[in-house]
Amino acid sequence: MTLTAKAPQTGSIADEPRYDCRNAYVETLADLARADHRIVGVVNDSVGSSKLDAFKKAFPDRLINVGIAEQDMVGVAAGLANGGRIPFVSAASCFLTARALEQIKADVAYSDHNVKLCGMSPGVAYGELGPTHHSIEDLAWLRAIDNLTVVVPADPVETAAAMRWAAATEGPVFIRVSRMGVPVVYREDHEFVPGRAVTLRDGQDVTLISNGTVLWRALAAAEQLAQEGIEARVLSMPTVKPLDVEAVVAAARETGGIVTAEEATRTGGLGGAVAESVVEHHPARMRILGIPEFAPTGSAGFLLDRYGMSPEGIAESAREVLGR
Amino acid sequence: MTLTAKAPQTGSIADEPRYDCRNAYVETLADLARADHRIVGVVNDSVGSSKLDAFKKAFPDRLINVGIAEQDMVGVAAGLANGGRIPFVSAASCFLTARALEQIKADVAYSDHNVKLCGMSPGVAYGELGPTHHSIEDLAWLRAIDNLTVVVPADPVETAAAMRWAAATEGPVFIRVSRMGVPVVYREDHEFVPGRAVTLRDGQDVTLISNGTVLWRALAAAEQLAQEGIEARVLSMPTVKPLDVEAVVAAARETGGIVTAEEATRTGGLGGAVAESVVEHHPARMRILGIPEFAPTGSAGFLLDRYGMSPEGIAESAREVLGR
Amino acid sequence: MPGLTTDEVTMPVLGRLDSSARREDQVAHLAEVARQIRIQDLKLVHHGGAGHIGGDFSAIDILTVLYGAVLDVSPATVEHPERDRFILSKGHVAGALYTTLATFGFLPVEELATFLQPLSRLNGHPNRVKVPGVEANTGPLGHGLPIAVGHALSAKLDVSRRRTFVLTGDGELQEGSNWEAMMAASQHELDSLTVIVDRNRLQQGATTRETNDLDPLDAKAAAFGFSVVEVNGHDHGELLDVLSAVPFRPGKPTFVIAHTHKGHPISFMSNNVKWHHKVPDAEQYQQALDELDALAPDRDARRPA
Amino acid sequence: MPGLTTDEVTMPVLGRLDSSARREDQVAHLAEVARQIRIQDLKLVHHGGAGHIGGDFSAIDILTVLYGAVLDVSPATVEHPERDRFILSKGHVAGALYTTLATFGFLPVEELATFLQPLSRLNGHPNRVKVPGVEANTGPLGHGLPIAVGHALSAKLDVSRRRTFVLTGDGELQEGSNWEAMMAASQHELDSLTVIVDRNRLQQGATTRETNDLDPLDAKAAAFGFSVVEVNGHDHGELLDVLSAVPFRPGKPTFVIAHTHKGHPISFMSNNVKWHHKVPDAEQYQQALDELDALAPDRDARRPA
Ligand SMILES: Cc1ncc(C[n+]2csc(CCOP(=O)(O)OP(=O)(O)O)c2C)c(N)n1
Ligand SMILES: Cc1ncc(C[n+]2csc(CCOP(=O)(O)OP(=O)(O)O)c2C)c(N)n1
Ligand SMILES: [Mg+2]
Ligand SMILES: [Mg+2]
Repeated sequence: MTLTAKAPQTGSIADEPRYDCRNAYVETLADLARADHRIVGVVNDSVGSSKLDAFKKAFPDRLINVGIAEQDMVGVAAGLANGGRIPFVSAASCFLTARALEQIKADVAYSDHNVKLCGMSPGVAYGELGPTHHSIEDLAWLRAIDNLTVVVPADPVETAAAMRWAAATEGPVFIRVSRMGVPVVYREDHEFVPGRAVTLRDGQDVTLISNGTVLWRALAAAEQLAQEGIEARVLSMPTVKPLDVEAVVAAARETGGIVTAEEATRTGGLGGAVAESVVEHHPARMRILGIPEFAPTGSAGFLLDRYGMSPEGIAESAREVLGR
Repeated sequence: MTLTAKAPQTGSIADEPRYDCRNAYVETLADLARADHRIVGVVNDSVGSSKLDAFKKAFPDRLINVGIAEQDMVGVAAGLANGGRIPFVSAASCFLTARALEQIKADVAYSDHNVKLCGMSPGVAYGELGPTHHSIEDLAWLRAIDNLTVVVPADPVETAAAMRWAAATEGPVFIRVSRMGVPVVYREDHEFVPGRAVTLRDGQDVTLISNGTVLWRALAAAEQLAQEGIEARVLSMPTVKPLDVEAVVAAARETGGIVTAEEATRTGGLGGAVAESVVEHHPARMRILGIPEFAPTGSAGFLLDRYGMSPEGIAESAREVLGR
Repeated sequence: MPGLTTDEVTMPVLGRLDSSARREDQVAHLAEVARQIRIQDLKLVHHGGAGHIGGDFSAIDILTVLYGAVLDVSPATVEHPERDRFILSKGHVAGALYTTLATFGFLPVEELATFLQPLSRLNGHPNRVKVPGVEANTGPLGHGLPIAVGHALSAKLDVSRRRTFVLTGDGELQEGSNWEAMMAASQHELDSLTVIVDRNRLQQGATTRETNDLDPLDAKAAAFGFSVVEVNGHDHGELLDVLSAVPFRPGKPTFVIAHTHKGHPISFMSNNVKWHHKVPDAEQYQQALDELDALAPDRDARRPA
Repeated sequence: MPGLTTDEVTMPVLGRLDSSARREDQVAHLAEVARQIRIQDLKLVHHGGAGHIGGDFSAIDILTVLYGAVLDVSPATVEHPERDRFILSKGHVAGALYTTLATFGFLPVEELATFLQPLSRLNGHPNRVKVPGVEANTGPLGHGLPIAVGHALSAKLDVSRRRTFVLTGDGELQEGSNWEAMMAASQHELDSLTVIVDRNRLQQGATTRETNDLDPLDAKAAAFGFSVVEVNGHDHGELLDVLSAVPFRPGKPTFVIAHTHKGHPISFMSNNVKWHHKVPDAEQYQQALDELDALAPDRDARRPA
């Protein structure tokens, strides 16, 4: 069950070295591009912010920069897919999703074009740049769109695995590519299975469900809870859509409650998806953690902590759900 | 409690005459404009589809048509608000919300400009015109945005009341204006209170929560259930954000389960909002009804029926939730 | 919505003339095909109880010339990677597109009877997943041109000679997404791309002049790096000559301003903004049919009364 | 992020000269104010550990002339309905705007020390709800011009003489929303609107020419119905003359192409795309300070070492 979870070298996941998932992203994109001439990148003046300078050098024709024009960027990607290419759109998640939402709906999802939308530096990664640059709404926005798989990898291993799966699979996919440093959670040979939760830690007392940059914080919270004798199950839920309803229902049935934690709004995202499953299949007590507002000035880490997503904060929510 | 619900003249709400809420919309807008010179309309070539021809005649300078340009439309509205005007943006909900989402987020909600966004012909009102013109995602999209009140009136009375409230209240508001015919649900003197559910029918067995064009269908479902001895509480929930959590929690506690039904996606909208409240405050069994996919060709009524939102379908979901 | 009965689908599958045909025969053939498409489209809208007949009739001559003589695509090659692409950006004229596709054999003509009917694959806007020959699910304005640019880029990457044509409304050009795409098209020197503007000077509720004037449209397109040509969008000969001759400047995408009338050539519809999405009643339907009948090239070819 | 200590905020509140001042005094004053703003902004970015110094320095002369001599707005009238509006569409140069606002008394100068600090109201993009003098929460590119059009429309409805100025980046003009707004501005004959383009020919990752060329920008703006003027965007006299003289054509909005250099006038930053959002290290910081110091009008005015 926890086969592909990596054992922390340091004792605690919180002390492991941190990685920017954009590096795994660009390395994997280059690997994919070398193996398959159909792979192209599409950017909105975001070569640097997507760390694609080396890719551009290696494949100068295959990195299409449409300029600062997100609607065009997504439409162009749809047209490239129509021409047989597999475009990986790489742009700041806030602009990709907010500015091109109708193109994502109509040109990609409804048109069923084989486009991979990669939301770089999502959530509150841009920290002090403020709410215009925070992409906390993207999960709620995209989850509402039919025929679009929504993936939120938690570490470099999962980012690369999700990209390889997306490249090999026909159809619209959105992948969030984190910028904020995260420790490695998965073993190197981890394979991404869409729509499948991964049990990173088993437990019967309470379940923590998370993904993206918050997953390791949930694992660290579970470590803390274990010291108090609370055995928390930790579910990694990289696919927000379609959701692994079975894993959620099992958690609702087998443990005393569920805490979700994500670098996104408290409504409509992972927490919302889990809540919708729970009430329809096995009502259970929940706490939904996320960013509840246009955040004040602060770094990504500062903001996650502020909104109860430090390991301590998540542990506290778990205790609350258990009524302790 | 049911003070402002209108008693059907025909015996059943399903047999009452039907009204296009756009008519109440334009009459109210004209009334507001006559009383307050700050009120202006802003449209995207949508004078006719918003039924604003008479308004345009009466107030030629105060109906600003920016052309087919939704991003500009919402930005212009923000600028008008900055200049002291109270703009009512009137455009097909699908284009207003999908095409101008970042403007809604940044220029209206985050900038706290006093703009009233009116999504005309929302949900599946455009029926046979297909998913590009369906606006089923709008509630999930807008609910994720901070500092934006989201209102889904159920009939002409509530549409007018919500508009009067919005005009009198500083701050960003989104109002859905239905096109599909609906019977009158409220008494003429009904006053809109934001964030407040209205109990249209009391009952202890099960709760039906709905709004917009589906509310009368929920009422009709309750009539049918009553004949089987199931007393359904019917909550009208015009404000999807902020949600009346208290009313939801009372329903979860006092009745055997909740069915939500809306002319919107099954994820992230009213149903999602109710589910999120329920799991955090009082877990209860639910059924969430909505439009689960890019719908096939069909009229609005055909599609609502198809997805279980005929009175019979809603009644059936209520029985399911009760395990009957 | 009553719907069309199958025996009201009277249109013959006219197909394309051989490319060796003399120009005058070609032009005459295209004119007759366009007339037949209008007759059929009129029926679709009348019986379907919805549609955008003004914009349909504005665009039908352009669609006819494209599918009848310009595009390198046929029912047999509709999935061929090297086919020319046509993207109907003004997706609200789906009725005109479906009728054109049926005329040239991409769709069973009988299926036109299902236009707008429950569960039909022919809804009010085209769907590439369901309808052969459709390249993108349009309907929201301002989407086709970026998609077309993407396709033209793919052709360039493939060092392919396949071409991309996109038809936009004129009101539609008020959408900024088009200008983003035009900038990119000229930046990338996409001379395999031809943008055709259905310049009928009307949009949904008023003239373009009253709403958001596009003029000088030629200067705008030229400043955005396109080679600009103007044609009479109802003249099959002019359209044939121009659309067969693109690109006019190597390294530059082409912008064809096709001057048209909404509702052309029906007397009471032509250039009348009310006919954007009005549905002809029985009397109007008959009159329009009669007017189209009167345009038949000779008595024998007239449709049976 | 270490943050600025309050005593590093050395900038004097220089304010505006009386409007009766001779032009040469005015120009000299503006030049000195701009120099002081650059010094302060350099500190913000260096100590704040983030910011967009290239775009800041590109725009500071424009901001200085606007706030120092053109805009009819002051700390006392910052909420007055009849104030002129200035909208910073290129919101990433918030540091330059905050420093300018502080210089002219809209913000306590000491508060600049909180730039990017936790819970500060001075985040990386301006916030109208929190910061006096800010008119819109910009940051995503292509939002300012539509908002400015809306404001100019409100002035027209009010038959008011208040004016609207908006500063956009040049790369920013790749966003289609701008062209939507420009069409509307000329349709509505908004001659109280002035669009200033910071034409530094660089965007985030490359030159505009390499990315999505904007030239001929003057022809584009003219075709969209603007009256177009070009100025040296670092010449306070030229800026003063042009921005004081708008509109140039009654009934037409004005488009000012201000030719600038990103990072001007710092030798190692100027016209160097790397300095879009690079943060100067200790040595670069000192060198930049020295270069700005050397530009002081006379020895006495020099900032204390
Ligand atoms: C983004 C968007 N906004 C609004 C509409 C509604 N609409 C449908 S057709 C139309 C008018 C189009 O005018 P034009 O492009 O000139 O096409 P025509 O019918 O004249 O050929 C409008 C506003 C839409 N389909 N998409
Ligand atoms: C919609 C959007 N897309 C992308 C960005 C990221 N971004 C910030 S600044 C910038 C470059 C802007 O270039 P330009 O407009 O020329 O401004 P300059 O800094 O050169 O004055 C980009 C792409 C953004 N802020 N908004
Ligand atoms: Mg037109
Ligand atoms: Mg620039």
